[in-house]
Formats: sequence, structure tokens, C-alpha cells
Amino acid sequence: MSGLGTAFGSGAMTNSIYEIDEMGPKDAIFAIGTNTTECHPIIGVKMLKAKARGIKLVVADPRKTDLARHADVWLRHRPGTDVALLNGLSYVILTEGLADETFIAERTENFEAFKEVAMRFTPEYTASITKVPAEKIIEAARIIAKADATASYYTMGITQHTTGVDNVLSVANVAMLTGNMGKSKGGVNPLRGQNNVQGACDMGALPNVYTGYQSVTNPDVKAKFEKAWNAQLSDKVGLTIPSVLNAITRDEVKILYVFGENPMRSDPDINHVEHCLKHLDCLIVQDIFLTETAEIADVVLPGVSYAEKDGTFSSTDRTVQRIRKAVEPKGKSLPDWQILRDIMKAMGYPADYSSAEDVFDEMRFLTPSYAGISYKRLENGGIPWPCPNENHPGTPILHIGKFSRGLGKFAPIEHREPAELPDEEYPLMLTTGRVVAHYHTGTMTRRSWGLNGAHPEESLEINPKDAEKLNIEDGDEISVTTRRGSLITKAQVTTRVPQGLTFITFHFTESPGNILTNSAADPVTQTPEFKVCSVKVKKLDFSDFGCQKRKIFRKKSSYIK
Amino acid sequence: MTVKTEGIIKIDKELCTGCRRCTGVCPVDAIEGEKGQPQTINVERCVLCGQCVQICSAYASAFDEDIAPREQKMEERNMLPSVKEPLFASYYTGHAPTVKKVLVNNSLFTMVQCAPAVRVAIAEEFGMPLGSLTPGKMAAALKKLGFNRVYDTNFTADLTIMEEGNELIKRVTEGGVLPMFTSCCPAWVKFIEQDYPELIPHLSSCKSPQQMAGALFKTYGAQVDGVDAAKVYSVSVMPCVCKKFECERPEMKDSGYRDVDVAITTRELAQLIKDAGIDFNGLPEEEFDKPLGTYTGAGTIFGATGGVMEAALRTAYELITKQEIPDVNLKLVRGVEGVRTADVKVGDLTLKVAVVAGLKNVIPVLEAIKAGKADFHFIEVMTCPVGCVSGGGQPKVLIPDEQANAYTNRTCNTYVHDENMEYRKSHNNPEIKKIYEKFLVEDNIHHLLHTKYTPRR
Amino acid sequence: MNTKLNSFVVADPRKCIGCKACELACAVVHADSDGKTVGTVETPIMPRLFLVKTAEVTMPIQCRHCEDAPCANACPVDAISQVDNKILINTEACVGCKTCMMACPFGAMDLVPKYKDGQVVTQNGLMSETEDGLVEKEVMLAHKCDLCVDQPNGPACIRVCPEKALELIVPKQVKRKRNVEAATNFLDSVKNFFD
Amino acid sequence: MNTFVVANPNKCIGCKACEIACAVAHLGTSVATAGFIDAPFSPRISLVRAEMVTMPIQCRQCDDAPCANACPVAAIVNQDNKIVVKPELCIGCKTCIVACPFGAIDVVPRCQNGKEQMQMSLNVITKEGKENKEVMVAHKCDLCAGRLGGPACVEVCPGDAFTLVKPEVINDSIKNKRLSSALDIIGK
Repeated sequence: MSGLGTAFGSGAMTNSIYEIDEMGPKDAIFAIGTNTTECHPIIGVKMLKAKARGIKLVVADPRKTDLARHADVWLRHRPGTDVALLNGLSYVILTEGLADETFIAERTENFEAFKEVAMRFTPEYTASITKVPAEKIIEAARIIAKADATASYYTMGITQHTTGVDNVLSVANVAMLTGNMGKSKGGVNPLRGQNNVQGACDMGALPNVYTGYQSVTNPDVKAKFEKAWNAQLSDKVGLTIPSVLNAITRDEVKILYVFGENPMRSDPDINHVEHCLKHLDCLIVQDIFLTETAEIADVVLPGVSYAEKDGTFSSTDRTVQRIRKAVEPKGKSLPDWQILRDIMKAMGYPADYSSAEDVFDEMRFLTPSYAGISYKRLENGGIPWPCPNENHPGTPILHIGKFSRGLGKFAPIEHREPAELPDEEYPLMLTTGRVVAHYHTGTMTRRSWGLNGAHPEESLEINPKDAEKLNIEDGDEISVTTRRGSLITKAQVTTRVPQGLTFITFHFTESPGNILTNSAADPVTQTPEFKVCSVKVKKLDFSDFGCQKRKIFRKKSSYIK
Repeated sequence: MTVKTEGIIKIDKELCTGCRRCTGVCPVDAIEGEKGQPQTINVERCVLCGQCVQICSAYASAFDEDIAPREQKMEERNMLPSVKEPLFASYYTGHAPTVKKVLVNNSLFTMVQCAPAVRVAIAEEFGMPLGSLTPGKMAAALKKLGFNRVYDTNFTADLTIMEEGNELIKRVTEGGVLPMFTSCCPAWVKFIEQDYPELIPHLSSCKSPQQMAGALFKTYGAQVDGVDAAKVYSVSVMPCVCKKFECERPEMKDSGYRDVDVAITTRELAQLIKDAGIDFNGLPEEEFDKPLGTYTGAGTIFGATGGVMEAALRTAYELITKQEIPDVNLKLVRGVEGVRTADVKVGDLTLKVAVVAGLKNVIPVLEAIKAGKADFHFIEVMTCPVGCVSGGGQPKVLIPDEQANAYTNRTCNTYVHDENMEYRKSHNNPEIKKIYEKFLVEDNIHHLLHTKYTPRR
Repeated sequence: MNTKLNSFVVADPRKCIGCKACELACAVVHADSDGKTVGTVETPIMPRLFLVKTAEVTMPIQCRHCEDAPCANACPVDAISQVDNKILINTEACVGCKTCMMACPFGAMDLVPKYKDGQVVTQNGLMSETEDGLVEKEVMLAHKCDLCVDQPNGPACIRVCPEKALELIVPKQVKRKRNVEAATNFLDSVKNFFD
Repeated sequence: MNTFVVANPNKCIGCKACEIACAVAHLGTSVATAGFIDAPFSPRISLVRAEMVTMPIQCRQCDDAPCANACPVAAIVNQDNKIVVKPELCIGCKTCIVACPFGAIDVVPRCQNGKEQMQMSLNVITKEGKENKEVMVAHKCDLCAGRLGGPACVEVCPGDAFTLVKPEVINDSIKNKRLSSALDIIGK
């Protein structure tokens, strides 16, 4: 969010995913740090169909993802070298006169400062950092710059680094450099990691803003909300998740209310997380299943699933859509808004909402970008915000003619190495991600017969050369260890990962990938570096540890049933 | 003139599945037949090494009705009826029943000799570890079987060294035909006679230890025991199938009788011992009889490839230089490679020698000699893969990948036996000294211990 | 229950030369004698795999360790069970009824006399009527491949085959390998059909 | 000529929807409620992620089916233009697995209405003791015989990667190829 905020004035996906369907042979897609076919299958299908129609596809990913296999140019860069790679692309675009001079002149600022840095990243120098052959960098840059429109797509492969913001800014640089902003089939498009994460942010589920990204430090905004809610509000920016955890250890946070989230599996360095949560006076968890976090909670509040409630989801491209209740809630479970309403009442606040629509209406009257979106209008399909009034059609493409912040801002960015690099003790690099069958910590998908059947257990992807050195064969039981923790899983010997790199997910509670990951985070967003840490891998000689793990798995799977 | 080899080694048509693995080990391509069809042996080519017998795994199933009954097959193969072991397609006709008959014939005076390689293998047939060294038990068993004299081929191995050593020195100093070939391996000799007759002059004129022993049994041996040579019946126990052929060669009757009446293999001796109900493993150690059973380490290493060469060098060195050899263990001629060569300093003369194991390996060497490209003085040739310990008459190893193991153990224990002997050089054998003083003189030496060879082409 | 399929040994008829080394080794490693040479064998060779040699085919046949083992399901005394992913016979329980031989579609099951220390073992009660009177009848037992369950280095037949014609099949691995090959090979034919 | 289903690797995104749809289509019970099914997950189609390609592999319904020819108990037959396993005959000998060049056949527990069937008398003996063994059967694509809407994999694929190859489809395609090769020869 913050990166694009700085560059454009808005952190959301700038264009609509439906534009992919209109792309043709003159257009290009630049996908970096996104395993789209697995993590966003529907968008992945659109991309492959577009590819079949003849678009040019440039993919940057250390892993040979399915998208990478279909790419015209595949840039297999070393994890954590995105800034260098993007600067390298900019160098080629600048030196080959492929930059959009007019766009830069009329729509952007701070270009010279950026250029000065970019001009140091010759293809050779870039290759030395990224390990991508110079000629591939040149080839890719030409495709990106020469296409009528190039849409950039990225996800956690860009953001989950200590250099997350730098990476995002660098993507923005390339997009502005090639004049691909504020136009159809172009833009910078971060695909959200989870369903309705966009909606959650829109609703102010961030430490620093109210709904629609209205700053808590802005006195007018504060006044508006105090008036509407008839209550005193703080004008201090709240805490990010990592700082919440640290605040707990300092006894500054005593009660934590978690909903729709499973930090015991989704956050880095689980051992640390557990220590913190157990230190709380009171942990409240609201979820649809008894998650690992709920298991250690003082109070568990039963929420309902997507099929049991009314409301809206905002999709990754800002399109607000209605969801409608299909089945009645099970047992004592309630929609989130009702649980929250009852708690507010119990705390003595007159919260008299009678429906999800009531809540939505209150929100949109206080939120300019949502003002024109009503349940009534949504009956005819989704509307992308901003939508200031009920006659406004919505905004599929942002920054047309003018950036939200006025001028687009170039950012001069230097390359920084990841926080933890391989050494003698931990010789391999580990990166994390997802598999198509599972969602996040598997709270839901591990309980789905089909999805869990299609992908029943964790495995660590490891390159054949590394596997041979460790005399590990495909399917062998192995232990994976970092400075933070250790887990047991199976080896999946594959060339999908290059030599020196391993890959694991965080879907499987019996081998929780995030026991390994590094909590070192981006200085601005506090987003942890899930994508790079260093590990050591060892073949298991049927030690007790192995049996132990099998026991855990049995317990877990029976619990899933 | 030819000697009949028919019927010594045969392939049972009923049992042979035509896998043709035997053709892979036959050094003279004597096995003929279509893949998948029963094979036959070309008796003209066959050198009777018996390696086909060792590799054959086409056994007769006890539950197979459409083949001739076991009793009939055992009769064809001339085996003792008491034998229980499985029968295989490739086999040699035995002589155990003959020996059994002889042993109960009181009118005969039986003398037996045992080849060096037998004592490191026979115990295997009684379940002892591969390559177990049991000369004492073997001697005891032979006495229990009822042989009047239990002598040893190792004695005549020592004698061979004296004769062959002198012959070599003569050839080298007086300019005889060089290189000189050893002549103790009958398969090798037959091979030269049939494939390289032009090289016959290179063969040492010495008889093999078996035949020297045979000739002495019915002369010197008869004298020692004061028995009528005509009543002496001479049996040899050999690791080798071809020895059955060698002892039947017409010329081998220089004692005035068949020098060796019958040769049996290590396996056949084991069968005789079992047949007599002797508990081999429980037997006490016993000595071989004097005088023709006394031997040195040099004699016993004849069983391993390079052994004859090593024994010869030990003696030649000391006879030529008149001083003690620095190290009796001449490791440079030991080993398992098909062809090994060495230069041995003997005084101011450098002997260039070669050791060949596995008959196929000798062909390039022979071609080199014919082409005048090989300047060796002395070449030892053994037909079987690693010498007599791997002979065709030795116990047949059941599991293929344990055969190498068996050969190594047999070889090692052969050298262990050598190291533990009181005397390790043939010329130090007291009985050898004695026989040259008391019995052997110019003229009988020549006709008892030396022979001529027959071109077979 | 996460079912692992039973492995089994199968020969490649294109490689087999019919030397019977596998039969011999099989019988030897299962014999109770520790003799290593032919002379030490005092009992009939009783292999658990059987060389088939006809004009059309030459190869040994042995138990497939069927998942629904007909032999086991046919056994009236539960003498055949699956242990550690092998179909094994409990010789103590076997009554020699031969139903398993009839049930097995491969002819992998045999019935053989029981031997101990080179001697055939006879029954306590049952006698055979012969021309030389009543004689004790030998114990007969069902007999089949046990994948050399007691051998440290795996099935002897595979080990000794000079042509490497025998292979231990791990079904799931074979399936996976074939899947990958099929997919990879299919890539080329795509353009000729789809595009 | 038999009918079969085959996927276009250029359209496959490896989402495994086909595997799941296949397993569900043959399960004979609902999967709507979380965590209440004991039946093992056994699709008759397997997604392959190989070095060069990602695509599902399933039975080609070979007209000279090696699996059927290898079957010792004739449990695999040709029926309504496809190769069909007769589960009641199958003895789980796995010979078909070895015979199939595609790895398209598997041996899995036999389920009816989401419940595993148990064998009459084959026991599995473990340290924990004796337990009855489930019935195992050869398992392959049956083109979703009897399912409305035809093969579930074809129906569910978000990338439209599958083709149901009926005899006429092949015949048309080869006719066209013959025509174009003829045209090539006369240089048009």
C-alpha cells in the first residue's frame, strides 16, 4: 500500500483485471514476484488465454512457475534482487531511447534523481547482482517498453521483503518510465494475497487510517467521525502487527482481539508469536474454525463462513461486489457485524444496526470513495471505487490524466541485500509461498476433502544438485532448520527451484513454514521478509523426531475430520 | 596322435536352457548352439578347463517330471549313488565310484596325491567358510578312506621347481628357446598343442607335478614301501577337470605303468568322504606320509596364479647368486590381473618374467612372441581365472556374487599356508635333497620327470 | 488408512536368458543350511519363483503380492496375511489344502515338503500306505515369494540376475514416472492436434 | 475407435480442479460439509508438474489396451467405446500399473457411497495387531460414465484445457491434415 501511495497517491491496483481479456499481440504483461496461475488461478487463466492471443509475456521469478514456462522472457533472478533487476531494466529503457519522454515531462517529478541511480545499473552490473544474463535483461526491457501497453503485475514476491517498499517503488518507476500509467491495459497491479484484503484495507483495517484511507491524524476527518459516532477518538497512529507483538512483551498491550486471522501460523517466527500471545491478559479469537491461534485463546467467538452471511467483498481491482447468504449459520455462530454490534452494546454503546446494509450505508456516508456505491446499485454488478456519487460509474482505471497525488514521483533506489543470507551453517536459501490447493494457513482448505486430498502434505522444493549433495531423494523425509526453528517434511526434488534455493509453503500446521521464516521486516510497512532466509536441510535417518512428526500429523488429521 | 577327450565334459541336453553364459567363460569358444537351445561342446576345441561347469545354473528340478530320473543321470555322470547335491546341465564325468572300488580291493597298494589348491577349498563342501585351509583334516580324511599312502602333489611341485629352475637357467645361460613357458597346467599345454603348435619348443619339458608324482609313486615310492610297482594304484585329487585328460595321455607311463591311474576332483573327494560317512569337520589334524608328502611353502603356492613363478624365482635366485634372497615374498608377481610382468634382478642378470591367468589373456602375449615383440625369459600360464584355486574341479559356489569372495579367500589362505611352513624354498625341502642323493640320476630324471608334446593340428 | 501398495518383483522377458540363476539363488537363500557350495546342498532345490521357457517367452514368474491376494482370501485357516506390505504364509497354520494354488492366477504358489537340517519333516499322525507298509508322510507346505524378507540386501533373484532382468516394482513410483514421461512426450504432439 | 479425454498443456494452469472434480464425481456422496468424509481421495486423473510441462494425465482408452491384455483375471474390458475395470473381478495384482505406458491406472481402496469396503479374510498384521484390509481395485478414467454433463474434468476446467476426443474428432482432424498435406504437395 505504502509504496504506491508514495509514488501515485493511492495504494490500490490501478487497473481492472478484465482488461486482460482485451489485450492483444501489441500488448505485454510484466509479471514479477507473482505465481499467478497458482495463487490467483482465475487471473492466471486470463493471462494464459491472452498469451494464446499473442501478447508478450515477461516473467521475473526465481522459481520456474507455470507462468514462467509460458513466458517470452523469463528472468530467473536471485531472491531479494528485485530493485537491481528493475533498475537494470530502466537502464536499458533509458539508454535505448525507449522511455516515454512526454509522459515523464508532463506527469512526473524527481526523474533526474532516479535516472542518476538507474544509470549505474548496466546490464552487466545488474547481471552480477541478479544472476540474470545481461541479454535477457535487454530483451525483457525492450518488450516492456515497446508494447502499446504493458501491465505490471506483482504480489508478495515483491512486498514480503525487507526491501518491500523499495521493490514497489521500482516497479512504479518502470511503469512511469514507459508511460504505462493511467491508461487502459497498463498500470501497476498488486494482486491481493487474500480474498477481500482490499476491502479490509478500504474499511480502515490499517493502523493509520479510517475507511477509504482517511488519515487518523487529519483533524477534519477526526471531527467527522467523532460527530458521526458521537464519541471521542484518538488522533494517534496505531500499531502494526509486529509492533503489537513487541508491545505485548512490554505489557503495553494486554488484550488482543483477533478475527479472520491465524497469526500462530501466518506470522513469521511462530515461536516468538506464541510467546507473545501467551503473555496476554486476554486473547479473543473470532473465526469459523478452531484455529491454532483460537486453541490458545481465552475467548473464542464463532463467526460464520462466506456462505452464511450478507455483505460486500472488494476484489483486488477495487471492485465492490455483493455477497449474499446462501445457507443459515450453523449452531451459535453469527455474522461478524452482529458479534461486534453485541459487544458494542455490551460496552454500553447504542449500536442499533439491523442489517449488513445499515453498516455499509453508515460507512459510505463517511467515505468519499465509496459514497456512490449502494446495495441497490450493486444488484447490477460490482462497482470499482472511487465512486463519489450515485451517478458516478466507478473508476476501473486510476490516475488517468493526473495521479491521485498530482505528479507521479520517481524514486531513486539503491540495491540492498536481504536481511539473512546463506552461510556455512545455513547454506541454502529458503523462500516461501503457496500452492494452488490451499489458502493461507489451511484453516478452511485443509478441512475440504477435495482440496486437502489434492494436496495432503507439505514438501520442500529442492534442486536435484543440492539434493544429491545431501544424498536426498525425492520423497525422503527431511528436517529443515533455520536460526529460529526446525520442522520435518518431505523433499520434493525439482528443477522448479534453482540450485541453492528451496521453497516451502505455510499451509500445513504439522510442518509450519513460518517456524522458519525471518521476522526482519520492511522499515516502513513492517511487512516481514517471508521471501528470503537461510536454512540447512538434512535427510532424516528415521529418528524419533520423524515418528514424533508422524504422530502430530495423525492427531492433526483426525482433528481436521 | 590324439587323445580322446569325448565324454569328459558334457552338457546335458535335457537340462540346458541355452542361456549361453558358459560361452562367456569358455576360453576357446568350444561351446556351440543356438540361443535358447541346448548347447554342445566341440571336443576338438575344448581344453577341459571346466569353467562352464562352474558357471552353469541350469539345475535339474526334483519336481520336474519330463526329464530322465535323477538315478539315471547320476549313472551317466558316474557319480556315487549317495550324492544328494543338485545336478546341472554342464558337468564332467566322474571317477569317484572307481576310486571307491579300488579302496576296498586289498590286492592293491593305493597311493594318493593332493594338489595344492584342494586344501584351501575342500572344507567348503562341508559348510566351512569359503577358502578354509585344512591340509591336516584332508590328510586325515584320506587315511580314513583307506589309502595306503597319503602323499602330496606339493612335493613334486617342489621337484618341478628344481627341474624347471635348472631348465630355465640352462636356456638362459646356454641360449635355449626363450621365453620358456610353464607346463604344469594341462589345459594350457593342450591349447598350445592344438592352437600354437609352432610354439611347442617354448614349453618347459617338465611334466606337471601330478605326472611327476605318478611316475615316482610306481618307482621310488614302490621301493620305499617295498611293494610291487604293478600293485601300486595311483590316485590324484585335483582342483582341475583337465587332469583327468592329462593322466590318460598315452605317453604318461614312464614308470612302466599308468603313472596316474585315476584323477578325481576336489568335489569328488568330498563326495567320497561323505559317502564313507566321515565327519570331516570333526577330524583331528594329521601329517602327510614321508617321503613323498613332505613339502615347502614354494610347493603350496602353485595353487595361486603367479605361484609357480614365485617359487621358481625363490630357487633360481639362490642357485644362481649362491646367496639368500632378500625377501621370499615376491609380491611383484602376485595379483589377479590377467597379465602381470616383472623384471627381477638375479645377480647381474635381469630376468624378464610374465604371469598370465585366464587362457584368453595369453593370446596377445603369444602373438607378440611370434612377432618377436616379447623379450621375456619365463612365462607362467594358468588357464583358470586366478589359477588352480579357481579350477573347474573346485567346489561350485552357489551364489554368483560370492564366487569372487571364494577365490580371494582360497588365494589368501594359500599364501598364509606358505608363510607358516618351516621351509619356503623348494631346494630346502629335505626330502627333495634326499631323492636327488638316493634315487634321481641323469638318465631316470629325464624319462621320469620330463616329457614331449604333440602337435594336434 | 493411507494405503501403500505392496511392492513385487517382475522380470523383463526381453532381457531374461533363462539361466535359472534366480531360481537357484532363491532356493539357496531360503534354505536353513549356511553352506555356500553345491556340495553342501542336501535337499531338493525349492525356488519361490519359476522359470517359464516356451517358444514364445522366457522369464521367471513369481508372486505379485496382490492387494486382494486371492490365495489369502481363499485360505480356510487364515495362514496367509499381509505383513509389512508383503503377502506372507504362516507355515505353522498351513494345512496343505492347495486351495491357494487353485486361487492364484499366476501359478506363483507351490506346495513343497518341509525340510529341517537336510531332513524331510514328517507328520505326527498321518501315515502313507505304501507297498512296503505304512510310512510317515512328510509335512507339505504352501510356498511362495516372500521378497526375501530376511535378506539384508533385498531379493536374491534381483541381485544375482546376470542380465539385470528382474526389477523390484514400487507401483506408485512406476505410475509417477510413466505420468511424467507421458506428459513430456505429449508436448510435441500438441501442435499437431490442438493448434 | 474408443473415445477419450485429453488436455492441452498450453491451456493448463495446474489448478488440480480436474483431480478434485474427478474424485468428487466418483465419490457417490456430498462433499459440501467440511471434514466428514472418510473415503480416501483418489482421482482417476493425475496432474503432472514436470520440468517441461504441466498437464493432467488420464487413460487414453487404448483400443489395444495393454492393461487389459496384461490382466490375469480379465477384469478389464472394452465397453461402450471405453476401457472399463470390473471391480468385482480385480485382485489388485498391479500388473496393469506395470503395463500402462501412461501411468494412467492405479490401485486404490474400493469405496461405495464414500465408505471403504473390507476384504473377507485378508488381514494386515502389524505391531498393533491384526486388522482387516480394505478391498483394493484397479482405478482408471471411465469418462464419468452415466454422469450428466459428461466428464467432470472437462466441465470444471477453468482454462478449457480438455477435449473429449470422440472418433469423429480424430477423423476430422486427420482428414484436414491429409488435405493440407496434399495442398502442400501441389504447393498451394
